[in-house]
Amino acid sequence: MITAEQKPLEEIIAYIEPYDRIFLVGCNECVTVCAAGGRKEVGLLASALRLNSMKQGKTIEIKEITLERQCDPEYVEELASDINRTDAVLSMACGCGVQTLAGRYKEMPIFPAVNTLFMGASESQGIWAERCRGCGDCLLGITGGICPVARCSKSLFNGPCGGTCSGKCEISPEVDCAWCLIWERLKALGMEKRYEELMEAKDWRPSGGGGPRKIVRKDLVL
Amino acid sequence: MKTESKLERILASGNLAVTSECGPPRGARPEKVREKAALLKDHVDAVNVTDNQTAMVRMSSWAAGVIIKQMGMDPILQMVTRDRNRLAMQSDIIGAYSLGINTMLCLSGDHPKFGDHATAKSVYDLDSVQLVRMVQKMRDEGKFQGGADIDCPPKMFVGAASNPFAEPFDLRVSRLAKKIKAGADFVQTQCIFNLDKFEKFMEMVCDRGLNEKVYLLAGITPMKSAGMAKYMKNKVPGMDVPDEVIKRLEGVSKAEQPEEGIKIAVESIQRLKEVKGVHGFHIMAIEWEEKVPQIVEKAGLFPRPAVENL
Amino acid sequence: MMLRKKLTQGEFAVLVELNIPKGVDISELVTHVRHLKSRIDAVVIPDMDGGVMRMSALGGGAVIRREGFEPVIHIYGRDRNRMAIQGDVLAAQALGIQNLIVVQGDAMANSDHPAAKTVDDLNELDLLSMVQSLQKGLDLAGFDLKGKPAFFTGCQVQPIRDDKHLLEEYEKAKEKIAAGAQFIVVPPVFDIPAYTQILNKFKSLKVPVIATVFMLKNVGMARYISINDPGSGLSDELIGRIRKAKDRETECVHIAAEMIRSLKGVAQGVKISAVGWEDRLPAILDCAGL
Amino acid sequence: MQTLKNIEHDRMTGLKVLVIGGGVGGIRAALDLAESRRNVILIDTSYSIGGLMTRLDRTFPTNNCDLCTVSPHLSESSRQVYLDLKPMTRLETLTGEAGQFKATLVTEPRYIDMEKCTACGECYKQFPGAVRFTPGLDPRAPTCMRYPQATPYAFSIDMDKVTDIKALQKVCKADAILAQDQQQTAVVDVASVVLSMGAELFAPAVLEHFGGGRFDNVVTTLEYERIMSASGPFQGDLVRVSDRKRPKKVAWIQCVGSRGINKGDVPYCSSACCMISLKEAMVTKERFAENIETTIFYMDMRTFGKDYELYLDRAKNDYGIRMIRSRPHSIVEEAGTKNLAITYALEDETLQKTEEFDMVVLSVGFRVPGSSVDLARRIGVDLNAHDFIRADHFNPVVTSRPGVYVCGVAQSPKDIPETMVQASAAAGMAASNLPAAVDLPETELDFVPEKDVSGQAPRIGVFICDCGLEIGGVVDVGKMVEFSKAQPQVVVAKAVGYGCSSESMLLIEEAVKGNDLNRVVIGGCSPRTHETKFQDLLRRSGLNKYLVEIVNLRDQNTWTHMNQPKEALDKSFHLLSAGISGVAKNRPLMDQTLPMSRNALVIGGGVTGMTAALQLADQGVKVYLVEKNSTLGGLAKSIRRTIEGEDVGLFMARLAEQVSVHKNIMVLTDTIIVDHSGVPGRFKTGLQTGLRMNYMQVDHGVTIFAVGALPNRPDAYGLGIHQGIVTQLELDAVMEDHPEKIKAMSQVVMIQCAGSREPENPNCSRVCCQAAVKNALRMKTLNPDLEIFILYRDIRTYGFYEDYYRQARNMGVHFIRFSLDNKPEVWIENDRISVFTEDGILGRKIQFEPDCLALSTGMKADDETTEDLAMMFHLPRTGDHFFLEDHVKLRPVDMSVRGIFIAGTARSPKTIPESITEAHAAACRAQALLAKKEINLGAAVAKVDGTKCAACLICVRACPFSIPFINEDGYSQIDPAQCRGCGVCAAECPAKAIQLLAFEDDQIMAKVDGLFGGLN
Amino acid sequence: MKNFEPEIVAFCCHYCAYTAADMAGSKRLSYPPNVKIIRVPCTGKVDALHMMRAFEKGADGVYVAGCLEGDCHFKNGNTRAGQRVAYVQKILEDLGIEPQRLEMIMMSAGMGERFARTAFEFTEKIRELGPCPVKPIKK
Repeated sequence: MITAEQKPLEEIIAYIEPYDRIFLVGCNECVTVCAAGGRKEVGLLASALRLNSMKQGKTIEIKEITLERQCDPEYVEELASDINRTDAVLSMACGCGVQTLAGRYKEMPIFPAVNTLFMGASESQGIWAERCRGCGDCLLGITGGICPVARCSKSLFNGPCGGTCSGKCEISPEVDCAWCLIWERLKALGMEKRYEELMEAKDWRPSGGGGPRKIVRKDLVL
Repeated sequence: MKTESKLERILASGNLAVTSECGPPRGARPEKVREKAALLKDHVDAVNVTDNQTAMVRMSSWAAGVIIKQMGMDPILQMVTRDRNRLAMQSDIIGAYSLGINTMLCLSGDHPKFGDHATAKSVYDLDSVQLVRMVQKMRDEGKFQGGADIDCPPKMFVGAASNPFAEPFDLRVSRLAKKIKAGADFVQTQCIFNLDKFEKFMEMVCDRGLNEKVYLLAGITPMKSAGMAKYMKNKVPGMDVPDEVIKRLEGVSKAEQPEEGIKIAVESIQRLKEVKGVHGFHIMAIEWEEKVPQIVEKAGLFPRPAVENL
Repeated sequence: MMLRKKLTQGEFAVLVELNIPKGVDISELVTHVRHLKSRIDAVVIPDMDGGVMRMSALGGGAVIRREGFEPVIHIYGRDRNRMAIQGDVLAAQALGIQNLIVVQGDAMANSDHPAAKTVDDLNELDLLSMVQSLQKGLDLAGFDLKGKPAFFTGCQVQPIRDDKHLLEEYEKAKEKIAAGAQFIVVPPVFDIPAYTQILNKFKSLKVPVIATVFMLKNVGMARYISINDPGSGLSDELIGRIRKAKDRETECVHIAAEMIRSLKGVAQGVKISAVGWEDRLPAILDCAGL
Repeated sequence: MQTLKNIEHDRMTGLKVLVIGGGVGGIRAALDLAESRRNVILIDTSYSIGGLMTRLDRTFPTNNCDLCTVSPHLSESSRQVYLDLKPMTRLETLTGEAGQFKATLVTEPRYIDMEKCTACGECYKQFPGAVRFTPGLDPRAPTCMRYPQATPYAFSIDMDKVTDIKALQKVCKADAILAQDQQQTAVVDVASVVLSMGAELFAPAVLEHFGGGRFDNVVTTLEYERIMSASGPFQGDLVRVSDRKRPKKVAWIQCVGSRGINKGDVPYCSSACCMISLKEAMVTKERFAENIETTIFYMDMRTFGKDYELYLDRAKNDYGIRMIRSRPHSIVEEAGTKNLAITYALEDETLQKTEEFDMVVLSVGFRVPGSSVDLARRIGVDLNAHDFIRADHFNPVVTSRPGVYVCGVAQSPKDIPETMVQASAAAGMAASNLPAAVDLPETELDFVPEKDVSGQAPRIGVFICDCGLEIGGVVDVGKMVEFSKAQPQVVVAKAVGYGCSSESMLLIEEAVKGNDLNRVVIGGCSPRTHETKFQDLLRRSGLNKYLVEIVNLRDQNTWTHMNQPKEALDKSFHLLSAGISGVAKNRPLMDQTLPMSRNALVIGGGVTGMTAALQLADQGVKVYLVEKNSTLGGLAKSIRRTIEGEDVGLFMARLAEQVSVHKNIMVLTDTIIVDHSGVPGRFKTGLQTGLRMNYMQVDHGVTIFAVGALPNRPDAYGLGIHQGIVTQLELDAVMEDHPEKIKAMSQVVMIQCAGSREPENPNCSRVCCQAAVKNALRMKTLNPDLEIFILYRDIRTYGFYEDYYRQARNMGVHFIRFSLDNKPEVWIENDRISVFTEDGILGRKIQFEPDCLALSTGMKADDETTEDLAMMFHLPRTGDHFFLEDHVKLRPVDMSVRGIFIAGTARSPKTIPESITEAHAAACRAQALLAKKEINLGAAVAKVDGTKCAACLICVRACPFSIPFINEDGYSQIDPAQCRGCGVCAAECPAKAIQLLAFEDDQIMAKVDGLFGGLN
Repeated sequence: MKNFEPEIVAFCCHYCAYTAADMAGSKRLSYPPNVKIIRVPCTGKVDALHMMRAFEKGADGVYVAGCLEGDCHFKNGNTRAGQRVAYVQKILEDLGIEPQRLEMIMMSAGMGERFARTAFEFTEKIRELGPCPVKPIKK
């Protein structure tokens, strides 16, 4: 899932400062699940923005709407009927959503209200951790299901660096050393030998090294 | 002989090699390099020139290496994969070689978080093992990483680092084996304070016959004080400083502690000389280069053999 | 792989004991068993153990079979006479059940039908011989059967009280094997070294020996076993471990998993008895690395 | 009260239970019976019910306001369909036998039609002499009733004092005064009778040495309560009667009139007085001034109840209440100051001391009133030596006449929790003379079918109650009505006088129907007490009961802001506005119900568990009785005789036999509880049985915890080292099995509080004092020459046990006191036991060389078992590992989770008869719940809008009860039957896909908006 | 600001604080009339949105009053509420509104005195702070 968190209020306020009528658009997908931009967060942010404008002695009109998915043109179309009654759009979706809106409503200033962070998994309620960097060439099959690209601070492919301490990464005792995890996992699977296989230099093209990526499924294209 | 490296020749001759290191200055004064290197002259076989050590910007390691080379000494070019991608690294390698540098050490490098450019994007196009592999391929197959032929391949004597103390311990030998498999000719270890553990490590290394495949230089660091020992124990990741060492340093007055530290270093060398698979020493006297000659002498490693005589 | 094959070829087998509902709602049973898909080798189904009336093991076995698992059903002499038992065993085979364990029926002291009449027409050895006979194509009266069943039949050992008792049970097991038992299920002991000794004793009988891992669920239960079954080897330390744990249920899962792991090299298989905690079986298997 | 007459009519058929006495005990018994669908007649000679408790300011040990704790019970009593309340009524004769008594009831004229009386207070204002109100110290008439929520909600007239009946009738606007009212006699069929007449408090006026009632500043504990009470003579201000000044030094004198020494005294202990005085002293410090010096003169501090010892410690250590062990022999009043001089002697000093106090409170005990003695004689139940109802030695709620039961202080002096326990127990016993609860027909109130209001625009009616002067006396009801009228969507707004009077209720009902209203706002008192009442009103009017909103104008406005009428009015506008805008968003809702499982699970097969199981099984309930040992019997099995000399072994054997053969009881010995789930009424518990640990799951509607306690065996005074050092329990067995050993002894020493009332086990074990006295008496009988010394800290032979204590002293048993910081020492030399103790009176150490040292070790909680169960069932425990009941005062056998009850020593240490009583009480409470066909879960459940749900799992993780799950359609689903209605999921749902019905976001937002909108 | 009368909203749990408020009433304990109560089944039901709404509508102070720690009828609704209050306090702070205007308070049903004292103290605190800087613009 894509994870995101709300931008500092100050930054959001600065974006919309010149406008009186704002469309606050949430998304019912990933950002809802990571509690950054679903219906509830939309409501909270709207409330906060209204409070702020009252504090400035200003009246601001905020229309709240949460789309099923902001990265699909059909859902984004829902805004079309009302978009003329607004001065700016504040999107609480991930970067994909913001860009889909910007692509569709070209005349309209569109601002992001969240910072899109990473593809992560929920560790437990309220905690999300990065798990995938979309490198386009998945090697989880040989690293025991733990990704060294996303989870090793140095994206090392051949083992831990010398900074590992008690299974934790040198950058912080909060961060697990991915290679320690991989090693433990390989041992548990009886696949220790795998470790000594050299992993050759990675082809970074599928991860964006070859420019913006795109998937075309010819069979599905209409 | 794979290369013209002085270090290779000494090691191949069966002598115990001695290396030390020299961190380039944070500025453009070549004399700084010379001053530091001069302290080591005659007492070591080669000098490691660090590459943006602790993720702080310094004079590039190949440039400093060239200055040292000009002094008639033998630099070991350190290269970390943090700051350059495979193109930049290869161009630096052939550049350095063209200026007479023939020995290098491949590392991944400290994370930028620890340095003075914490906001920098770290590159990590390759990791240290892949770098070793790349250099070896450049030398032995005469090919760039991308597959193209090299006109006059760099004949680098390739080194890698090994930390016998980092966790998980049961992975350390495998990791060394992997580096050897990738093409490492020699290995320099992390500073050794826990000699017992190191000996155990070496036993495992020998059990796998790795001592036959690589030259291993044991890392030695003299402690300036008990405070430094404690700091290394608690703050430096991957460092194993036994309490006895700290206690021993604390057992003498503050003024005597540096002397005691040197004593410990010398004793360590004496003991490790006997360990199977140890082919030399890498003395890392952090900001204390002036003491290196003394250690080398006291440890009975002086004078250094002259290469011409081999 | 079939249980028989696995056990006889010396591979480690994982059996799980599941309770059959008192009633006809099998949804929970089916849900639980589905979570174990491809993780276990067989499902052991006791028959009205403790004297509590519920769906018969035969019926339960058929349900389990339908779900694609290999059932192992208990047969015993307390509630049925030789007519009923032979009939059921034949029916079992027809329904795809190929494994039996001959057990002693539990006492009726805590039964929900304490007034029921017990039958005890056949004892354990009789039952084993009966199976042998049926397999030869003859019923107990000597009449021919139309088609011979083929079973993989095990027997059960009583909880071991002490060394003397161990010898007695060993001798009995010997007889049971002579009467046709092809594997032995040994009741749980929580002290692994002691259990290893017991298991080794039975291993000398040269048939596969299956150890039982019994799920402790709380302090009260552990305390009860430690007081009332001195042979169980359930120590105060183990009780203390549960008591001190932050999450006691998880700790209990860990304990069971640890036992499974330590029995892996010792016994030919384990029977996990998690009755009531079926929903935690996947966690136990995960934790045991199975 | 709406249909007293109709109820009378309906109730003429079917058997009933007659409960005599409307104190807390009687109310509890009546409510328990009514809840379990038994018809009850509750009679009281007074004109309103409530008894002594309603006159107390606060109750120990929670120091809660009494009114607040008792009032829900009172209002509940008027709601119960099965309950027929007859004030001013007495039982004249009782003929026939259990199951078919004929009771003759005589009702005195009230001269007021309760149907019409609104309790406006006008009659009292005009004719204070003739209209009855609170007796005693109260010089003012707060609302002309004994307490604000009097039941029935009406006055009564003392016709003897009426001079001009016409004039009186004239002041009554409700035309409620009946000049011709007459005494009425009725004969009713009753199956059983519960006596709960309570007792009076001793009037110390006879005690010359304490002033004989002449000194202004000498009051009784009850009078002191009234002085401190908000509804008392000084509006809750603590002042002296003589000069209305705040006292600086107050003394309490214990045992005034009890534990007989003086003229007019009784010999027994009144049990509750020590705690009452401690409470009063603490409240004095807490509420009035830290620096008021409080002193208690006492003989033995008898804080033997659950956690009462901790209360005593708090009084001494945290509040600095001075405790003097002495019995003062006189009080002298100083002429000018009206201060009081108390003369007393300390036990270790020969000199007398005199000290001056501003106020003296006499701690008076209970007395049986003549009327109770008469009643007992009339109906033929035996009395004991002290004129209390004589009770069975094993089952203290059973009287000498079959079918007649007793509870509360009528049986023996006791405090409120014990009264509540006995009341429930008596109710349970009384019910057993009626058909089994499971066979009874369900009675449902008939309501008209609900109108469909969906899609209609809100038509709101606002009805504002003045609650006498409680609301109307502070704010102008008219202005509130005007304000409400001006609010959007409000169709009708009216003032309705006492909104909860039957007359007003009718008026509202008519207004709802007449104006086609679809939403109602009631401005009145707290919805906590009155919401159900108005919900019923809506149902009668054909509206869904969730379309009403109660605005709390009284408890949270006029009561608290009575001195700021202007602000209070402004606030009432805000509150009404919030209520009105909120109610507009209310939606009709259905209560969630589940069918009730009629089985019971009883955990623990000791005397308590067996008694409870038997009681329930006799009522047709299927009981699973679970015992972890291999035989039934528990701790009581090891006790041989009670203090009264009854054979416990025989009793236990009979009980076990009855239980074992009962067709409704399934006894599961060797059985452990291993898991638990479900909701009250539909629990599911996993059991494992026998060494094979066979698993089974049982469904049950209720659970009774009777897991008992463990005999304490502290590592103290050489216990376990020498065979001559034994516990009282072991001594009990020696006397029974080897009397010759006792005969061979010449000296025995007993040490009390061994392992109790000490830091590691701070509470009193309650049973040990009577056990020591019991054993001492029995040994003296076996061997009259035996010298017995009992070393004690306080002798706590409460109630009638005091008789045995006195008897022991008379027989020459020596009692020597020691203190916690100077405990006796035990030495063993050459196999001889030596006991050393400091004798306070002699002032030196004395030494004994007894043949036997008996330690009173008491009991301690079974920590391991209670901990296990508490975790599985989510129940709280006390600091010393006993289970903690839901309300220490009023719900002593209920646990915080509905449907789970607690009895016996698992709650706190107690004797066998006390455990039996609790077992009956728990069974009775359980039965009340089981009598319902369905479990009503209310309407406040979470509901998921699947189209909005993002299946994020937040609700699944956040729910404290793990109810939500993601269903096959991929969205969260919440089973309304399992949802507890906290709303955590709704508040955390990031997609706002969950709403908590009855508290939906738009409703809460509308209330917030209402608080700020619609004004000016 | 002497004459400033703050508007205060208290979200009270039915099982504890609301009962305590009733008890304060039955004891006739006086507290400032500025405090107005909205009843909720559990403070765990009080959404951040509700707290914000109160400020938007013109509250000068808001508090959420739930059961004592460990006493929640629903296990942990009160602690969840406490966490939410802290979250909203942070939003207020970011908006330049004193976070002290919002508070989580815990009490039991028996604490009538505590209810009154809390109401008094909270009102005084808000009085000190003065009117909320976001008073809605009166139309």
